[in-house]
Amino acid sequence: MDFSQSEEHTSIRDAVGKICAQFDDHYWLEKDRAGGFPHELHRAFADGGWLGICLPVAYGGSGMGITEAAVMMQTITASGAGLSGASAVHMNIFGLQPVAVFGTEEQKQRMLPPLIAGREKACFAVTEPNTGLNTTQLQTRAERVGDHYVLSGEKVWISTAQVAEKMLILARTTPQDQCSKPSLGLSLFYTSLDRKYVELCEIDKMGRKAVDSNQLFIDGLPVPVADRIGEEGRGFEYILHGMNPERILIAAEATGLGRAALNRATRYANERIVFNRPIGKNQAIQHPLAESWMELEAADLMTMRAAWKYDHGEPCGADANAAKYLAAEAGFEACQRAVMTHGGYGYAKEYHVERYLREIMIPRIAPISPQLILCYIAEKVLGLPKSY
Amino acid sequence: MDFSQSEEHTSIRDAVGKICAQFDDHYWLEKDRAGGFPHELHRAFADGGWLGICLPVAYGGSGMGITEAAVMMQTITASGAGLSGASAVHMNIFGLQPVAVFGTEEQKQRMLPPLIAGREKACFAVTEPNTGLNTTQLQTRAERVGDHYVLSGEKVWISTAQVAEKMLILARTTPQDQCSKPSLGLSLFYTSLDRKYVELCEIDKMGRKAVDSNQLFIDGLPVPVADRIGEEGRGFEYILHGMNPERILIAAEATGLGRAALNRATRYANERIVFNRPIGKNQAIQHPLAESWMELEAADLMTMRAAWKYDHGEPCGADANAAKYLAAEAGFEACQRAVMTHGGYGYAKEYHVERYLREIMIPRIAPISPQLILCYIAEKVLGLPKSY
Amino acid sequence: MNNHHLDTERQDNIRMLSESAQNFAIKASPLTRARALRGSATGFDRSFWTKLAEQGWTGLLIPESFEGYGQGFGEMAAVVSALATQVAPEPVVPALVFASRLIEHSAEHQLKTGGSGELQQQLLASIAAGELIPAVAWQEELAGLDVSLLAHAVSAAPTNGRIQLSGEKHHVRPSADCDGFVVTAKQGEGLSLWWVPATTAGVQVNVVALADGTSAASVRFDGVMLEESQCLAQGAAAMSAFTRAYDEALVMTSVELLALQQAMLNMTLEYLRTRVQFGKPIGSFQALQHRAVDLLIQQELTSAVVGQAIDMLDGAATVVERAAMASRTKARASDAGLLMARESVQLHGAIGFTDEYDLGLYVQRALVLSAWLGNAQTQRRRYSTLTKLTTPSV
Amino acid sequence: MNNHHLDTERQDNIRMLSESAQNFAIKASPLTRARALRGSATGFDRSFWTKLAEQGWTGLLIPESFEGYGQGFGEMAAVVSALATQVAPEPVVPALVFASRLIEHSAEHQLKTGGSGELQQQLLASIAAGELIPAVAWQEELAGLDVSLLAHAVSAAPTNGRIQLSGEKHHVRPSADCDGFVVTAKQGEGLSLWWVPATTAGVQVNVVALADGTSAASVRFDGVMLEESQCLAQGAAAMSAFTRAYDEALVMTSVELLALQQAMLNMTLEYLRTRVQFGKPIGSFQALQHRAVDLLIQQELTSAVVGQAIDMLDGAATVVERAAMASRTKARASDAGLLMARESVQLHGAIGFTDEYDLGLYVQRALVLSAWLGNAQTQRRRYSTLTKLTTPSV
Repeated sequence: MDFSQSEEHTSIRDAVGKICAQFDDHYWLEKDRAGGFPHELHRAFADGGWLGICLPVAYGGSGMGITEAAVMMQTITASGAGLSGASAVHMNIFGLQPVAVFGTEEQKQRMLPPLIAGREKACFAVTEPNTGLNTTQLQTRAERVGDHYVLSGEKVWISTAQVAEKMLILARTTPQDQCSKPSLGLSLFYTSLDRKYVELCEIDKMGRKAVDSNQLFIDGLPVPVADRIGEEGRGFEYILHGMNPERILIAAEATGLGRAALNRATRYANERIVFNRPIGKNQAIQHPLAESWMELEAADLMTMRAAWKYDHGEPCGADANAAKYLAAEAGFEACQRAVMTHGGYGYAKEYHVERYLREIMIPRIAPISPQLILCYIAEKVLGLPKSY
Repeated sequence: MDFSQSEEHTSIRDAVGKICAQFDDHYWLEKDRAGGFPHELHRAFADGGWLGICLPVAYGGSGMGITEAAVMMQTITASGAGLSGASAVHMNIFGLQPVAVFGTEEQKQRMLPPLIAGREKACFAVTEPNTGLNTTQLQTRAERVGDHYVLSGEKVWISTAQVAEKMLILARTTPQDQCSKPSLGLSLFYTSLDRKYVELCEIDKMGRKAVDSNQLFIDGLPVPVADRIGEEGRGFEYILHGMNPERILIAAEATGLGRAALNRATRYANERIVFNRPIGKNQAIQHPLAESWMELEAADLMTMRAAWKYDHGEPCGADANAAKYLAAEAGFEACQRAVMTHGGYGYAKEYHVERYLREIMIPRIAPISPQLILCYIAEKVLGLPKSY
Repeated sequence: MNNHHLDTERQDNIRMLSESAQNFAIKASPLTRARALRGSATGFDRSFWTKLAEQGWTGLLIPESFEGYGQGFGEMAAVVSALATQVAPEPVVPALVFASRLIEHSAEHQLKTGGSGELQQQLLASIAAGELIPAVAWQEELAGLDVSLLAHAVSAAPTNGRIQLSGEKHHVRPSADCDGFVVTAKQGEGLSLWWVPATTAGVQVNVVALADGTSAASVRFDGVMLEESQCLAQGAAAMSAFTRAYDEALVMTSVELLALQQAMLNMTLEYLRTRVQFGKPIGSFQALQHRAVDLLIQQELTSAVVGQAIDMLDGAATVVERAAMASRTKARASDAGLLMARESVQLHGAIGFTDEYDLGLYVQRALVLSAWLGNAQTQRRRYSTLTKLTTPSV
Repeated sequence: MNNHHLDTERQDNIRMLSESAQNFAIKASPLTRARALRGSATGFDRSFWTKLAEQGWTGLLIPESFEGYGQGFGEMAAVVSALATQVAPEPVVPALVFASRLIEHSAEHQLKTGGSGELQQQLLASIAAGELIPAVAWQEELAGLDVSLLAHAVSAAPTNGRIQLSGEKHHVRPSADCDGFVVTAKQGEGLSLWWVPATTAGVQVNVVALADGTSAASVRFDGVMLEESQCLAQGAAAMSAFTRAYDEALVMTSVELLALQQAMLNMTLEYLRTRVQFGKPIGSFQALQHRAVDLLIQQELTSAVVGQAIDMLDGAATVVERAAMASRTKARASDAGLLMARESVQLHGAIGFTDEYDLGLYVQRALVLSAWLGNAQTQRRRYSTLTKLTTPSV
């Protein structure tokens, strides 16, 4: 093992940090109040060439790893942009990996450059209202008609659909009863989100108002066969491929936001004087913050190990899941402690930490619940029997 | 960063594991019941050349780092030998670093080889009954008389003193009021534990009965000047030098024991059938174990980072303290969960996990309390004011 | 809540009041109302306050001698709980418990020592009639939440036969649409309490938005000129009146937190019973089931402590006993409220995070109330000092 | 413990009994006695049992019609608590609550249905006189702690006009020096309860050492031959008697855990007040102080629940209410006992780890009792099923 800090990571942190510094706390406070996609941030990242950080150089990307992407995403949330900032670019970073890995040369040429340049935004349309986490039970159908598929069904919790031109969508091409396994018969498409056939309903949320979440009603959307990624019927497998990177990035975002909260809390504890002493002199204030620092560091190490394994082609499922679990819990604790540290001001909007607390709930809930992670570790690592 | 497993570590784990396999659960159960130093284990490690793992090659050591020592200590506790096994050699591993670093060539030649060969055992006599964690307040005096010092005072919580020929002892050579700082005026000696001048009282403990803890009453012990390590008055500084390695090793021991408990719990959860299903199928059983796996992995990563930094000469105080804190907490949780998993058998001695639970309390309490670690992190890392 | 010490007749009355309050609250204050008022200028609805007055609830705690209904905290808790269950944003506890009781305690002392109590008489009658909504302005930047150090930077100084009030107070609820403030001020070395109508020249109210859509205010007093007759209490009497009202407000805020906790738990249990995943209701998964049991046990513990505290307010207790009980109760209710908020969102998964789902209303109100008047940490510290568990903290 | 529902006279009596039990326990059972008996052959002292009988405590719960004193659980709790505070190793709850009550409940049913109840009469008289120490042998390898599946592998089969008992039971307390066992056995499809003297041929007791220096037994019944007259109860009556005695034992074990918890907290607070570090008592360090407050609050919560549960045992409650309350109480007391054990060792630092310091006695007893009859997890699961919080667990 070698724990030296890579210079590349330091320079990513510096460069990304500089972009984020253009979007201050007031920007995000206002976005949280009024909503509206942070186009300016997305544009700045596109212009800096960051959206293709882990896509191949041949198509305009930087060809770096998930490790570097994790460093970037962590830097965004840690800047105070939080999940509002991270989610605005999140999908662009890892979402098109299936295209990069399983797409044809023609598809890569056609699909990746506009995304990397920020000319197109994409959303990730997998989850459905009635299937929850059980992806193989998806109801959206894609029927082949000549050189097209026709897609119909509902999707829910689709982020950035309001502003996206494209979507990566999973749909069933062969009925489940005609497949040898429930995970077969699903196909993956990267295609235009044509609003003539897709109705979008935005879901108001408790936090991260800036980045829309939506329910999609798809009715007869024609999708050219040329937009199908990889073989018909193997879409689930392609999506699985992106599952670990997504968990790693979410973990990095959670520790980043936790650090933002911890910084605010530490600053406040040092500056806030009650009767001639900073409140940070109280062990009741300082010890929980110290504990959060340790928890965030440990979760970050786990995240980095998971990313390193992914980038080196080693199995990383256990580490990616553990990283997401530990990071979300540590991030949540840090945000909650930051609110507590602020006392009466903790829930006043202008102190920002209550916004962090609302946003940090996302990495705890998505893309997989902590309970299912515990099941995964129990089964795959400890060798205990399946419990459900 | 590079998270690849070093082959050296794997071979340390294999070799140390083989030695430990000679000492089975019954050996430790009996040691726990009846007490008595595990001489056989100490001898086996000496014969294998392991006691000098991080001492210089020139004096019979292996010249490896604290990282490798941590791997070794973790392997010992994880074998089921627990703290009883680890504490039997612990002091030999890191205790003589001050001699290796600050001793003269003559001292190194004279002191290190017998220890490494297992011909001599050493104990570490720093803590005193009335000073607790405030080391600068030590009361033991060393008065210079010609070519000797004469030592008098009391020491407490001195492990392995019953079987040790030598001790590394810290004593005050200049009264505190004549020193510019309270941390000055203390000197370090490595000398014979002459029972004519030192009365030993063993302290019965709740756990780790095999490795004695003692109170020492020292009355006029003559110590040759040649046994003083480094300069007079700078002993505290030399001891501080060993503080971080000690925390790193204790952290490794705690995660090792936590893993031993987790293994037992997992095996029991798989094997114990209640009405045709293994109890491990219950989420109430398997989820806490899964959580422990994650916590132990994260604490282990922190331990490895601290060790890596120490071995590379980087400041490692924050990491070493965080590792000790996280490892002790994660280890304790794992042991407690293992006991709970065993249900009614959890507190039956023949299932071993209750012994682990008693032993894991040591890394939580020693060598520094979790509260003081929180103070350290709050002050040194977060920049908050001193609270006490 | 257990009301062991109450006689059967009163228990029956409280049960009936509780039912009627619940019926009223559900009809007159559906969750859509709470939702619509979030972030509005005043954060609550003055016309709804009139309805509360019509029910007699604005004067429920006020003695009959002051034109109220002279009921106890058991009765008030029934009303507070019903309104909290509907997340009604009206400042019932801040105005009708904290401020109103503070005015009343100061009146009791004035009357006992031969004073007129005229101002208090007037104020309480208006409060009971639902015409006056008062707030307490007491927290200062430098003193934090230490109730033994009530006023430091805000002072009341005699100037030309009148009194000049200067300084700033924070975390004042209600904020906008508040008719006047009971202000704690330093006078010489002692504490004094003043009644300051919101319209007085030199009073400047800055509204701070809170997470739950209500608000608090920072109130500046810029050389505000007062008459001696605006003084409600001074010295030991002021301190004693304040402490008592503060403790009463702590307990009643705990009643609100308990009601929110119960609402969140009910929603969560319902969700666990009906939401299907992997072909089964998710409530059949052991891990979720056990978390739900933990939450239920937490709720029952909170309920037991809150019940005990209400009994104590209605019964006889020393000042220290009452304060220790109040702090312990608020600490428990705050902790349990936060835990329930966190876990109920977690157990709901994504739907718990949507704004249109009502859970968020409860969660955000619980977050705000857990901090109001001092969070769990602060209350535990006070409890520790009061019970002299250990040597004083350094 | 709050005994709200008791009349004043009984409250006074319980208070007096509690004081005299404490005085007795401190004198007759100093901690040195508990210490000396650890790991001894029987783990406890039969002559001390005789002293308990002289006090009348071995028959305290037994009705006067069975030659006991007919007192309630409030009274028994006073005795149990006093002995637990001294870590007395005698099996008071296992023998005098669990086994004795099980025998009594089975007698009640026999008498109601026209049976003789002769065996029970005899046994209870001997128990009351302190001459007989019984244990319940019920837990099996395959059934775990599910009380609804009481006997599976141990069966009672008619053979030549007698009954043959076969199988193995675990976690039986007392283990050595136990005079006989109430054994749960499968008979046809139903449950039956049998009295088996320890000296019966074919009964084999294997003693298992426990962490606190006491022991439990695995008891094998190798084709043990019984008379019909040794049957205490069958079918629904057996199940009902068992469940009730089990719930009573859960609550009384919680009383022991509470007493241990209080003893640990007292030692810890005393240590925090007197131990000096960095020139100050360590209790002045905020972090330690706040942990102590948390522990005190935990203790008070446990105490409130235990008090409620005792009231319920002495009052009227449905079978399900009683069971739910008992499980909830044991869950709480087990959790709080473990927490207190862990934290008190932690707060004491190294001295808490020495064997000569008495803290260890409390800690290890608390560990063992937290698991006895089912740990917190098991009890929460039972509570969940009983209260049908959610759909049945899968």
